[in-house]
Amino acid sequence: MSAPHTGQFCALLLRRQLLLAMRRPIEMGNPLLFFTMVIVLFPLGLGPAPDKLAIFAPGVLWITALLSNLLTSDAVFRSDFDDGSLEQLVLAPQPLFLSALAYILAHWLTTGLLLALVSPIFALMLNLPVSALGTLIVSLLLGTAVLSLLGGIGAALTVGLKRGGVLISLLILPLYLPVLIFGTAAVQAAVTGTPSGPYLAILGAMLSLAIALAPLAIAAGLRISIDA
Amino acid sequence: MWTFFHKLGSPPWLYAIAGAILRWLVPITLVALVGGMVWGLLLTSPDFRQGNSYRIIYIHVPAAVVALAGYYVMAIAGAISLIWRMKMADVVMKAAAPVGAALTFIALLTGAIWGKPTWGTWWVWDARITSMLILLFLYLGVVALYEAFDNKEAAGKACAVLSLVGMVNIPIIYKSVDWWYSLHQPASIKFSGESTIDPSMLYPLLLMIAAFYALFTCCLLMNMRAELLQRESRTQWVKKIAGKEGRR
Amino acid sequence: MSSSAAGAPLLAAQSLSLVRGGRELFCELSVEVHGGQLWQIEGSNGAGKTSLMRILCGLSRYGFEGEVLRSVTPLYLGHQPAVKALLSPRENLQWHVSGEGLYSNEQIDTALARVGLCGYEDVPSHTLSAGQHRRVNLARLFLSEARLWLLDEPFTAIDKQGVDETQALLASHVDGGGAVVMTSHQPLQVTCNVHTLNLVHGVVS
Amino acid sequence: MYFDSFQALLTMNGHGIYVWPAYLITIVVIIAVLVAPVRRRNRLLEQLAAELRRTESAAVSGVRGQQ
Repeated sequence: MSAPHTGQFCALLLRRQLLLAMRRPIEMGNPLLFFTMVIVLFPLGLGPAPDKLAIFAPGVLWITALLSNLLTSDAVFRSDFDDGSLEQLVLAPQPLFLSALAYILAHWLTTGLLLALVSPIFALMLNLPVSALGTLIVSLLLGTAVLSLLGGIGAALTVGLKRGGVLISLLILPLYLPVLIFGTAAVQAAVTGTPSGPYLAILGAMLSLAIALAPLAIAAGLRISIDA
Repeated sequence: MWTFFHKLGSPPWLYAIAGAILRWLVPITLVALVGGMVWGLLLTSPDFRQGNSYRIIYIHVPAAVVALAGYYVMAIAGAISLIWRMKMADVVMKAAAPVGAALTFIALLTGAIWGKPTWGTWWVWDARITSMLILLFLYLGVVALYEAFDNKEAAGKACAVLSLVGMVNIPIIYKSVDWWYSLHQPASIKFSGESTIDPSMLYPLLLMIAAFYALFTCCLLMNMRAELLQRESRTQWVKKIAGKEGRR
Repeated sequence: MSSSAAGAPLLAAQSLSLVRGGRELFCELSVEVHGGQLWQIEGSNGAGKTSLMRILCGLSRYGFEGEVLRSVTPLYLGHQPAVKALLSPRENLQWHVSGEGLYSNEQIDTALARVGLCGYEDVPSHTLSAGQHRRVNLARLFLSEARLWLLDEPFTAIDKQGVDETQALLASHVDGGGAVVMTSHQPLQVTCNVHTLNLVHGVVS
Repeated sequence: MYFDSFQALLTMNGHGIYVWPAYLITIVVIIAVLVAPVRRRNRLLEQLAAELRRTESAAVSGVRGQQ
């Protein structure tokens, strides 16, 4: 009956968020569907020539992953804000930045992880060489985690606003750029056969920095949004 | 020292001291700007490679330098507002954003115009120009976020968080874009290094950089005065000023 | 058993002032809440009751003058029931985002039975009515060990019987040494002494 | 002065069409950022002064009404 300590509470929150996502499987599928549709748009726009598609494939895959992540990040705290759960979370005795980290982890598990796992199918459709698939998955795993963390900052700052949907893209897209650059570079390196390890290492470094700093910004943003 | 700090937190004092500074800073700024422009446009000899088009450097570089510095001014004000809960820091931040955005816009536009005679194209995805574009987005994000909140106090805090996040990211963005550009850089485009600049060209440039810093300060103080009046519009000291200056 | 409560106050507000949209909602409001006290905040609609509650519980951290000291972690019930429609009442209470406690199934069953939701423990909450959502929220009071309760309009959308039971609960909480600060438009019918805090006149004795 | 004639200053060996618009736009933007706060401040002060006059006249007429 005693209050759960911090680790326990984070695990509880994580389980709660995952269960909520599982009970709405359609919403979990939406970003994947969006990812698929945008991928289909590119051959239609660029022409179906396989060699041409292969050149653009790393960029296309990464931009699409970035957009579908952006699409979902607005919803991370939205429903909790609407039904008052967020107020209770902010008042909880456990540190808010760790709770926020649990939310972001749940978000990443239901978007970024799934996206990374299904990406090989679309990579093959875009004629990406099989040898680059491993790098693609790893880069997406690392990169989408950074995107989720950064998206959480935008979501926390705009959750109190009625028209936050467009604003959030303006706020966080500039912050997404480094991830896009190194994510694409890693896949491109794998395509050309040069080592992609350094780029993945940089993505990992970005992830470490984001894990350390983003939760603080998210917690601050949530407190401000609750107050407004 | 502490009394000074306390006075900084007092709106009427800040309003008055900003007015006193502006009284001599505005003329100095205008003279420096006009002087620097005349010096750069008329008195220096053209660059041996780029010809006369290099004269754009006298507005492009100062605008870019001050725009970047302006973001740091904004972010540091944001940090002060978050840590010490100083309301005047919010005012500084709110005042800095539009000026910084305008300077970034100048830097981008003059960069594009400069690109045409130098590289033969209006826009090059050069590392520095791309970074400036991102900086513009960051500024616009702060302005848009501020406007989106109805509660201006919360708006100030939210913008403070956003500008701090931006400040951490600026070096990362700049380094990534720089690296990305070196990866993709076409061999036909080369830069003349700024380190080889001739003193006769350097002095007007330094004057212009100083002038742009002064310009930024002027705009910052003027915006702050307007913002202070709006925030404090219910107080007696503002009513007194309105009674004196408002009737015309 | 009113002001004789000894020791440090659970909640102390010192000269709170709030201005919203150029209008002064309250000014220099001070109050000390000790264990064994029930406070009702009075004021008409738009007088700033909810704003005051949010300041007292710590959700509002700036935009007002004055200071609030809390010596215990309060339990705060706001306007929104904080009930997730996709979770059952049991899951809602078990994993509550307020991080209050880990409750056993029996405890939750008892609490839900007390608020008249016996048999609804494991149905999805979206099948429940708005009033039942509020009852799930009220069940937190039966589970909570917090000494200080801050309740913002706890009786909204609750039927007569539920109101009576909740009032009895408030009285027993206060008798057990706890404290309650609440807003309500209805006059309270409780066995214990009710202290009144008026937003315009301050503490009414 | 580097240029021999006004004509040379204007054309700048063909670069004038780039240099002059760049400077012109810059000057326009600078004037805009300098004027905007001044206008905002004046507008605010006028509004406040008008408000003051309104409340003053209301107070005066209120006093008359009481008499």
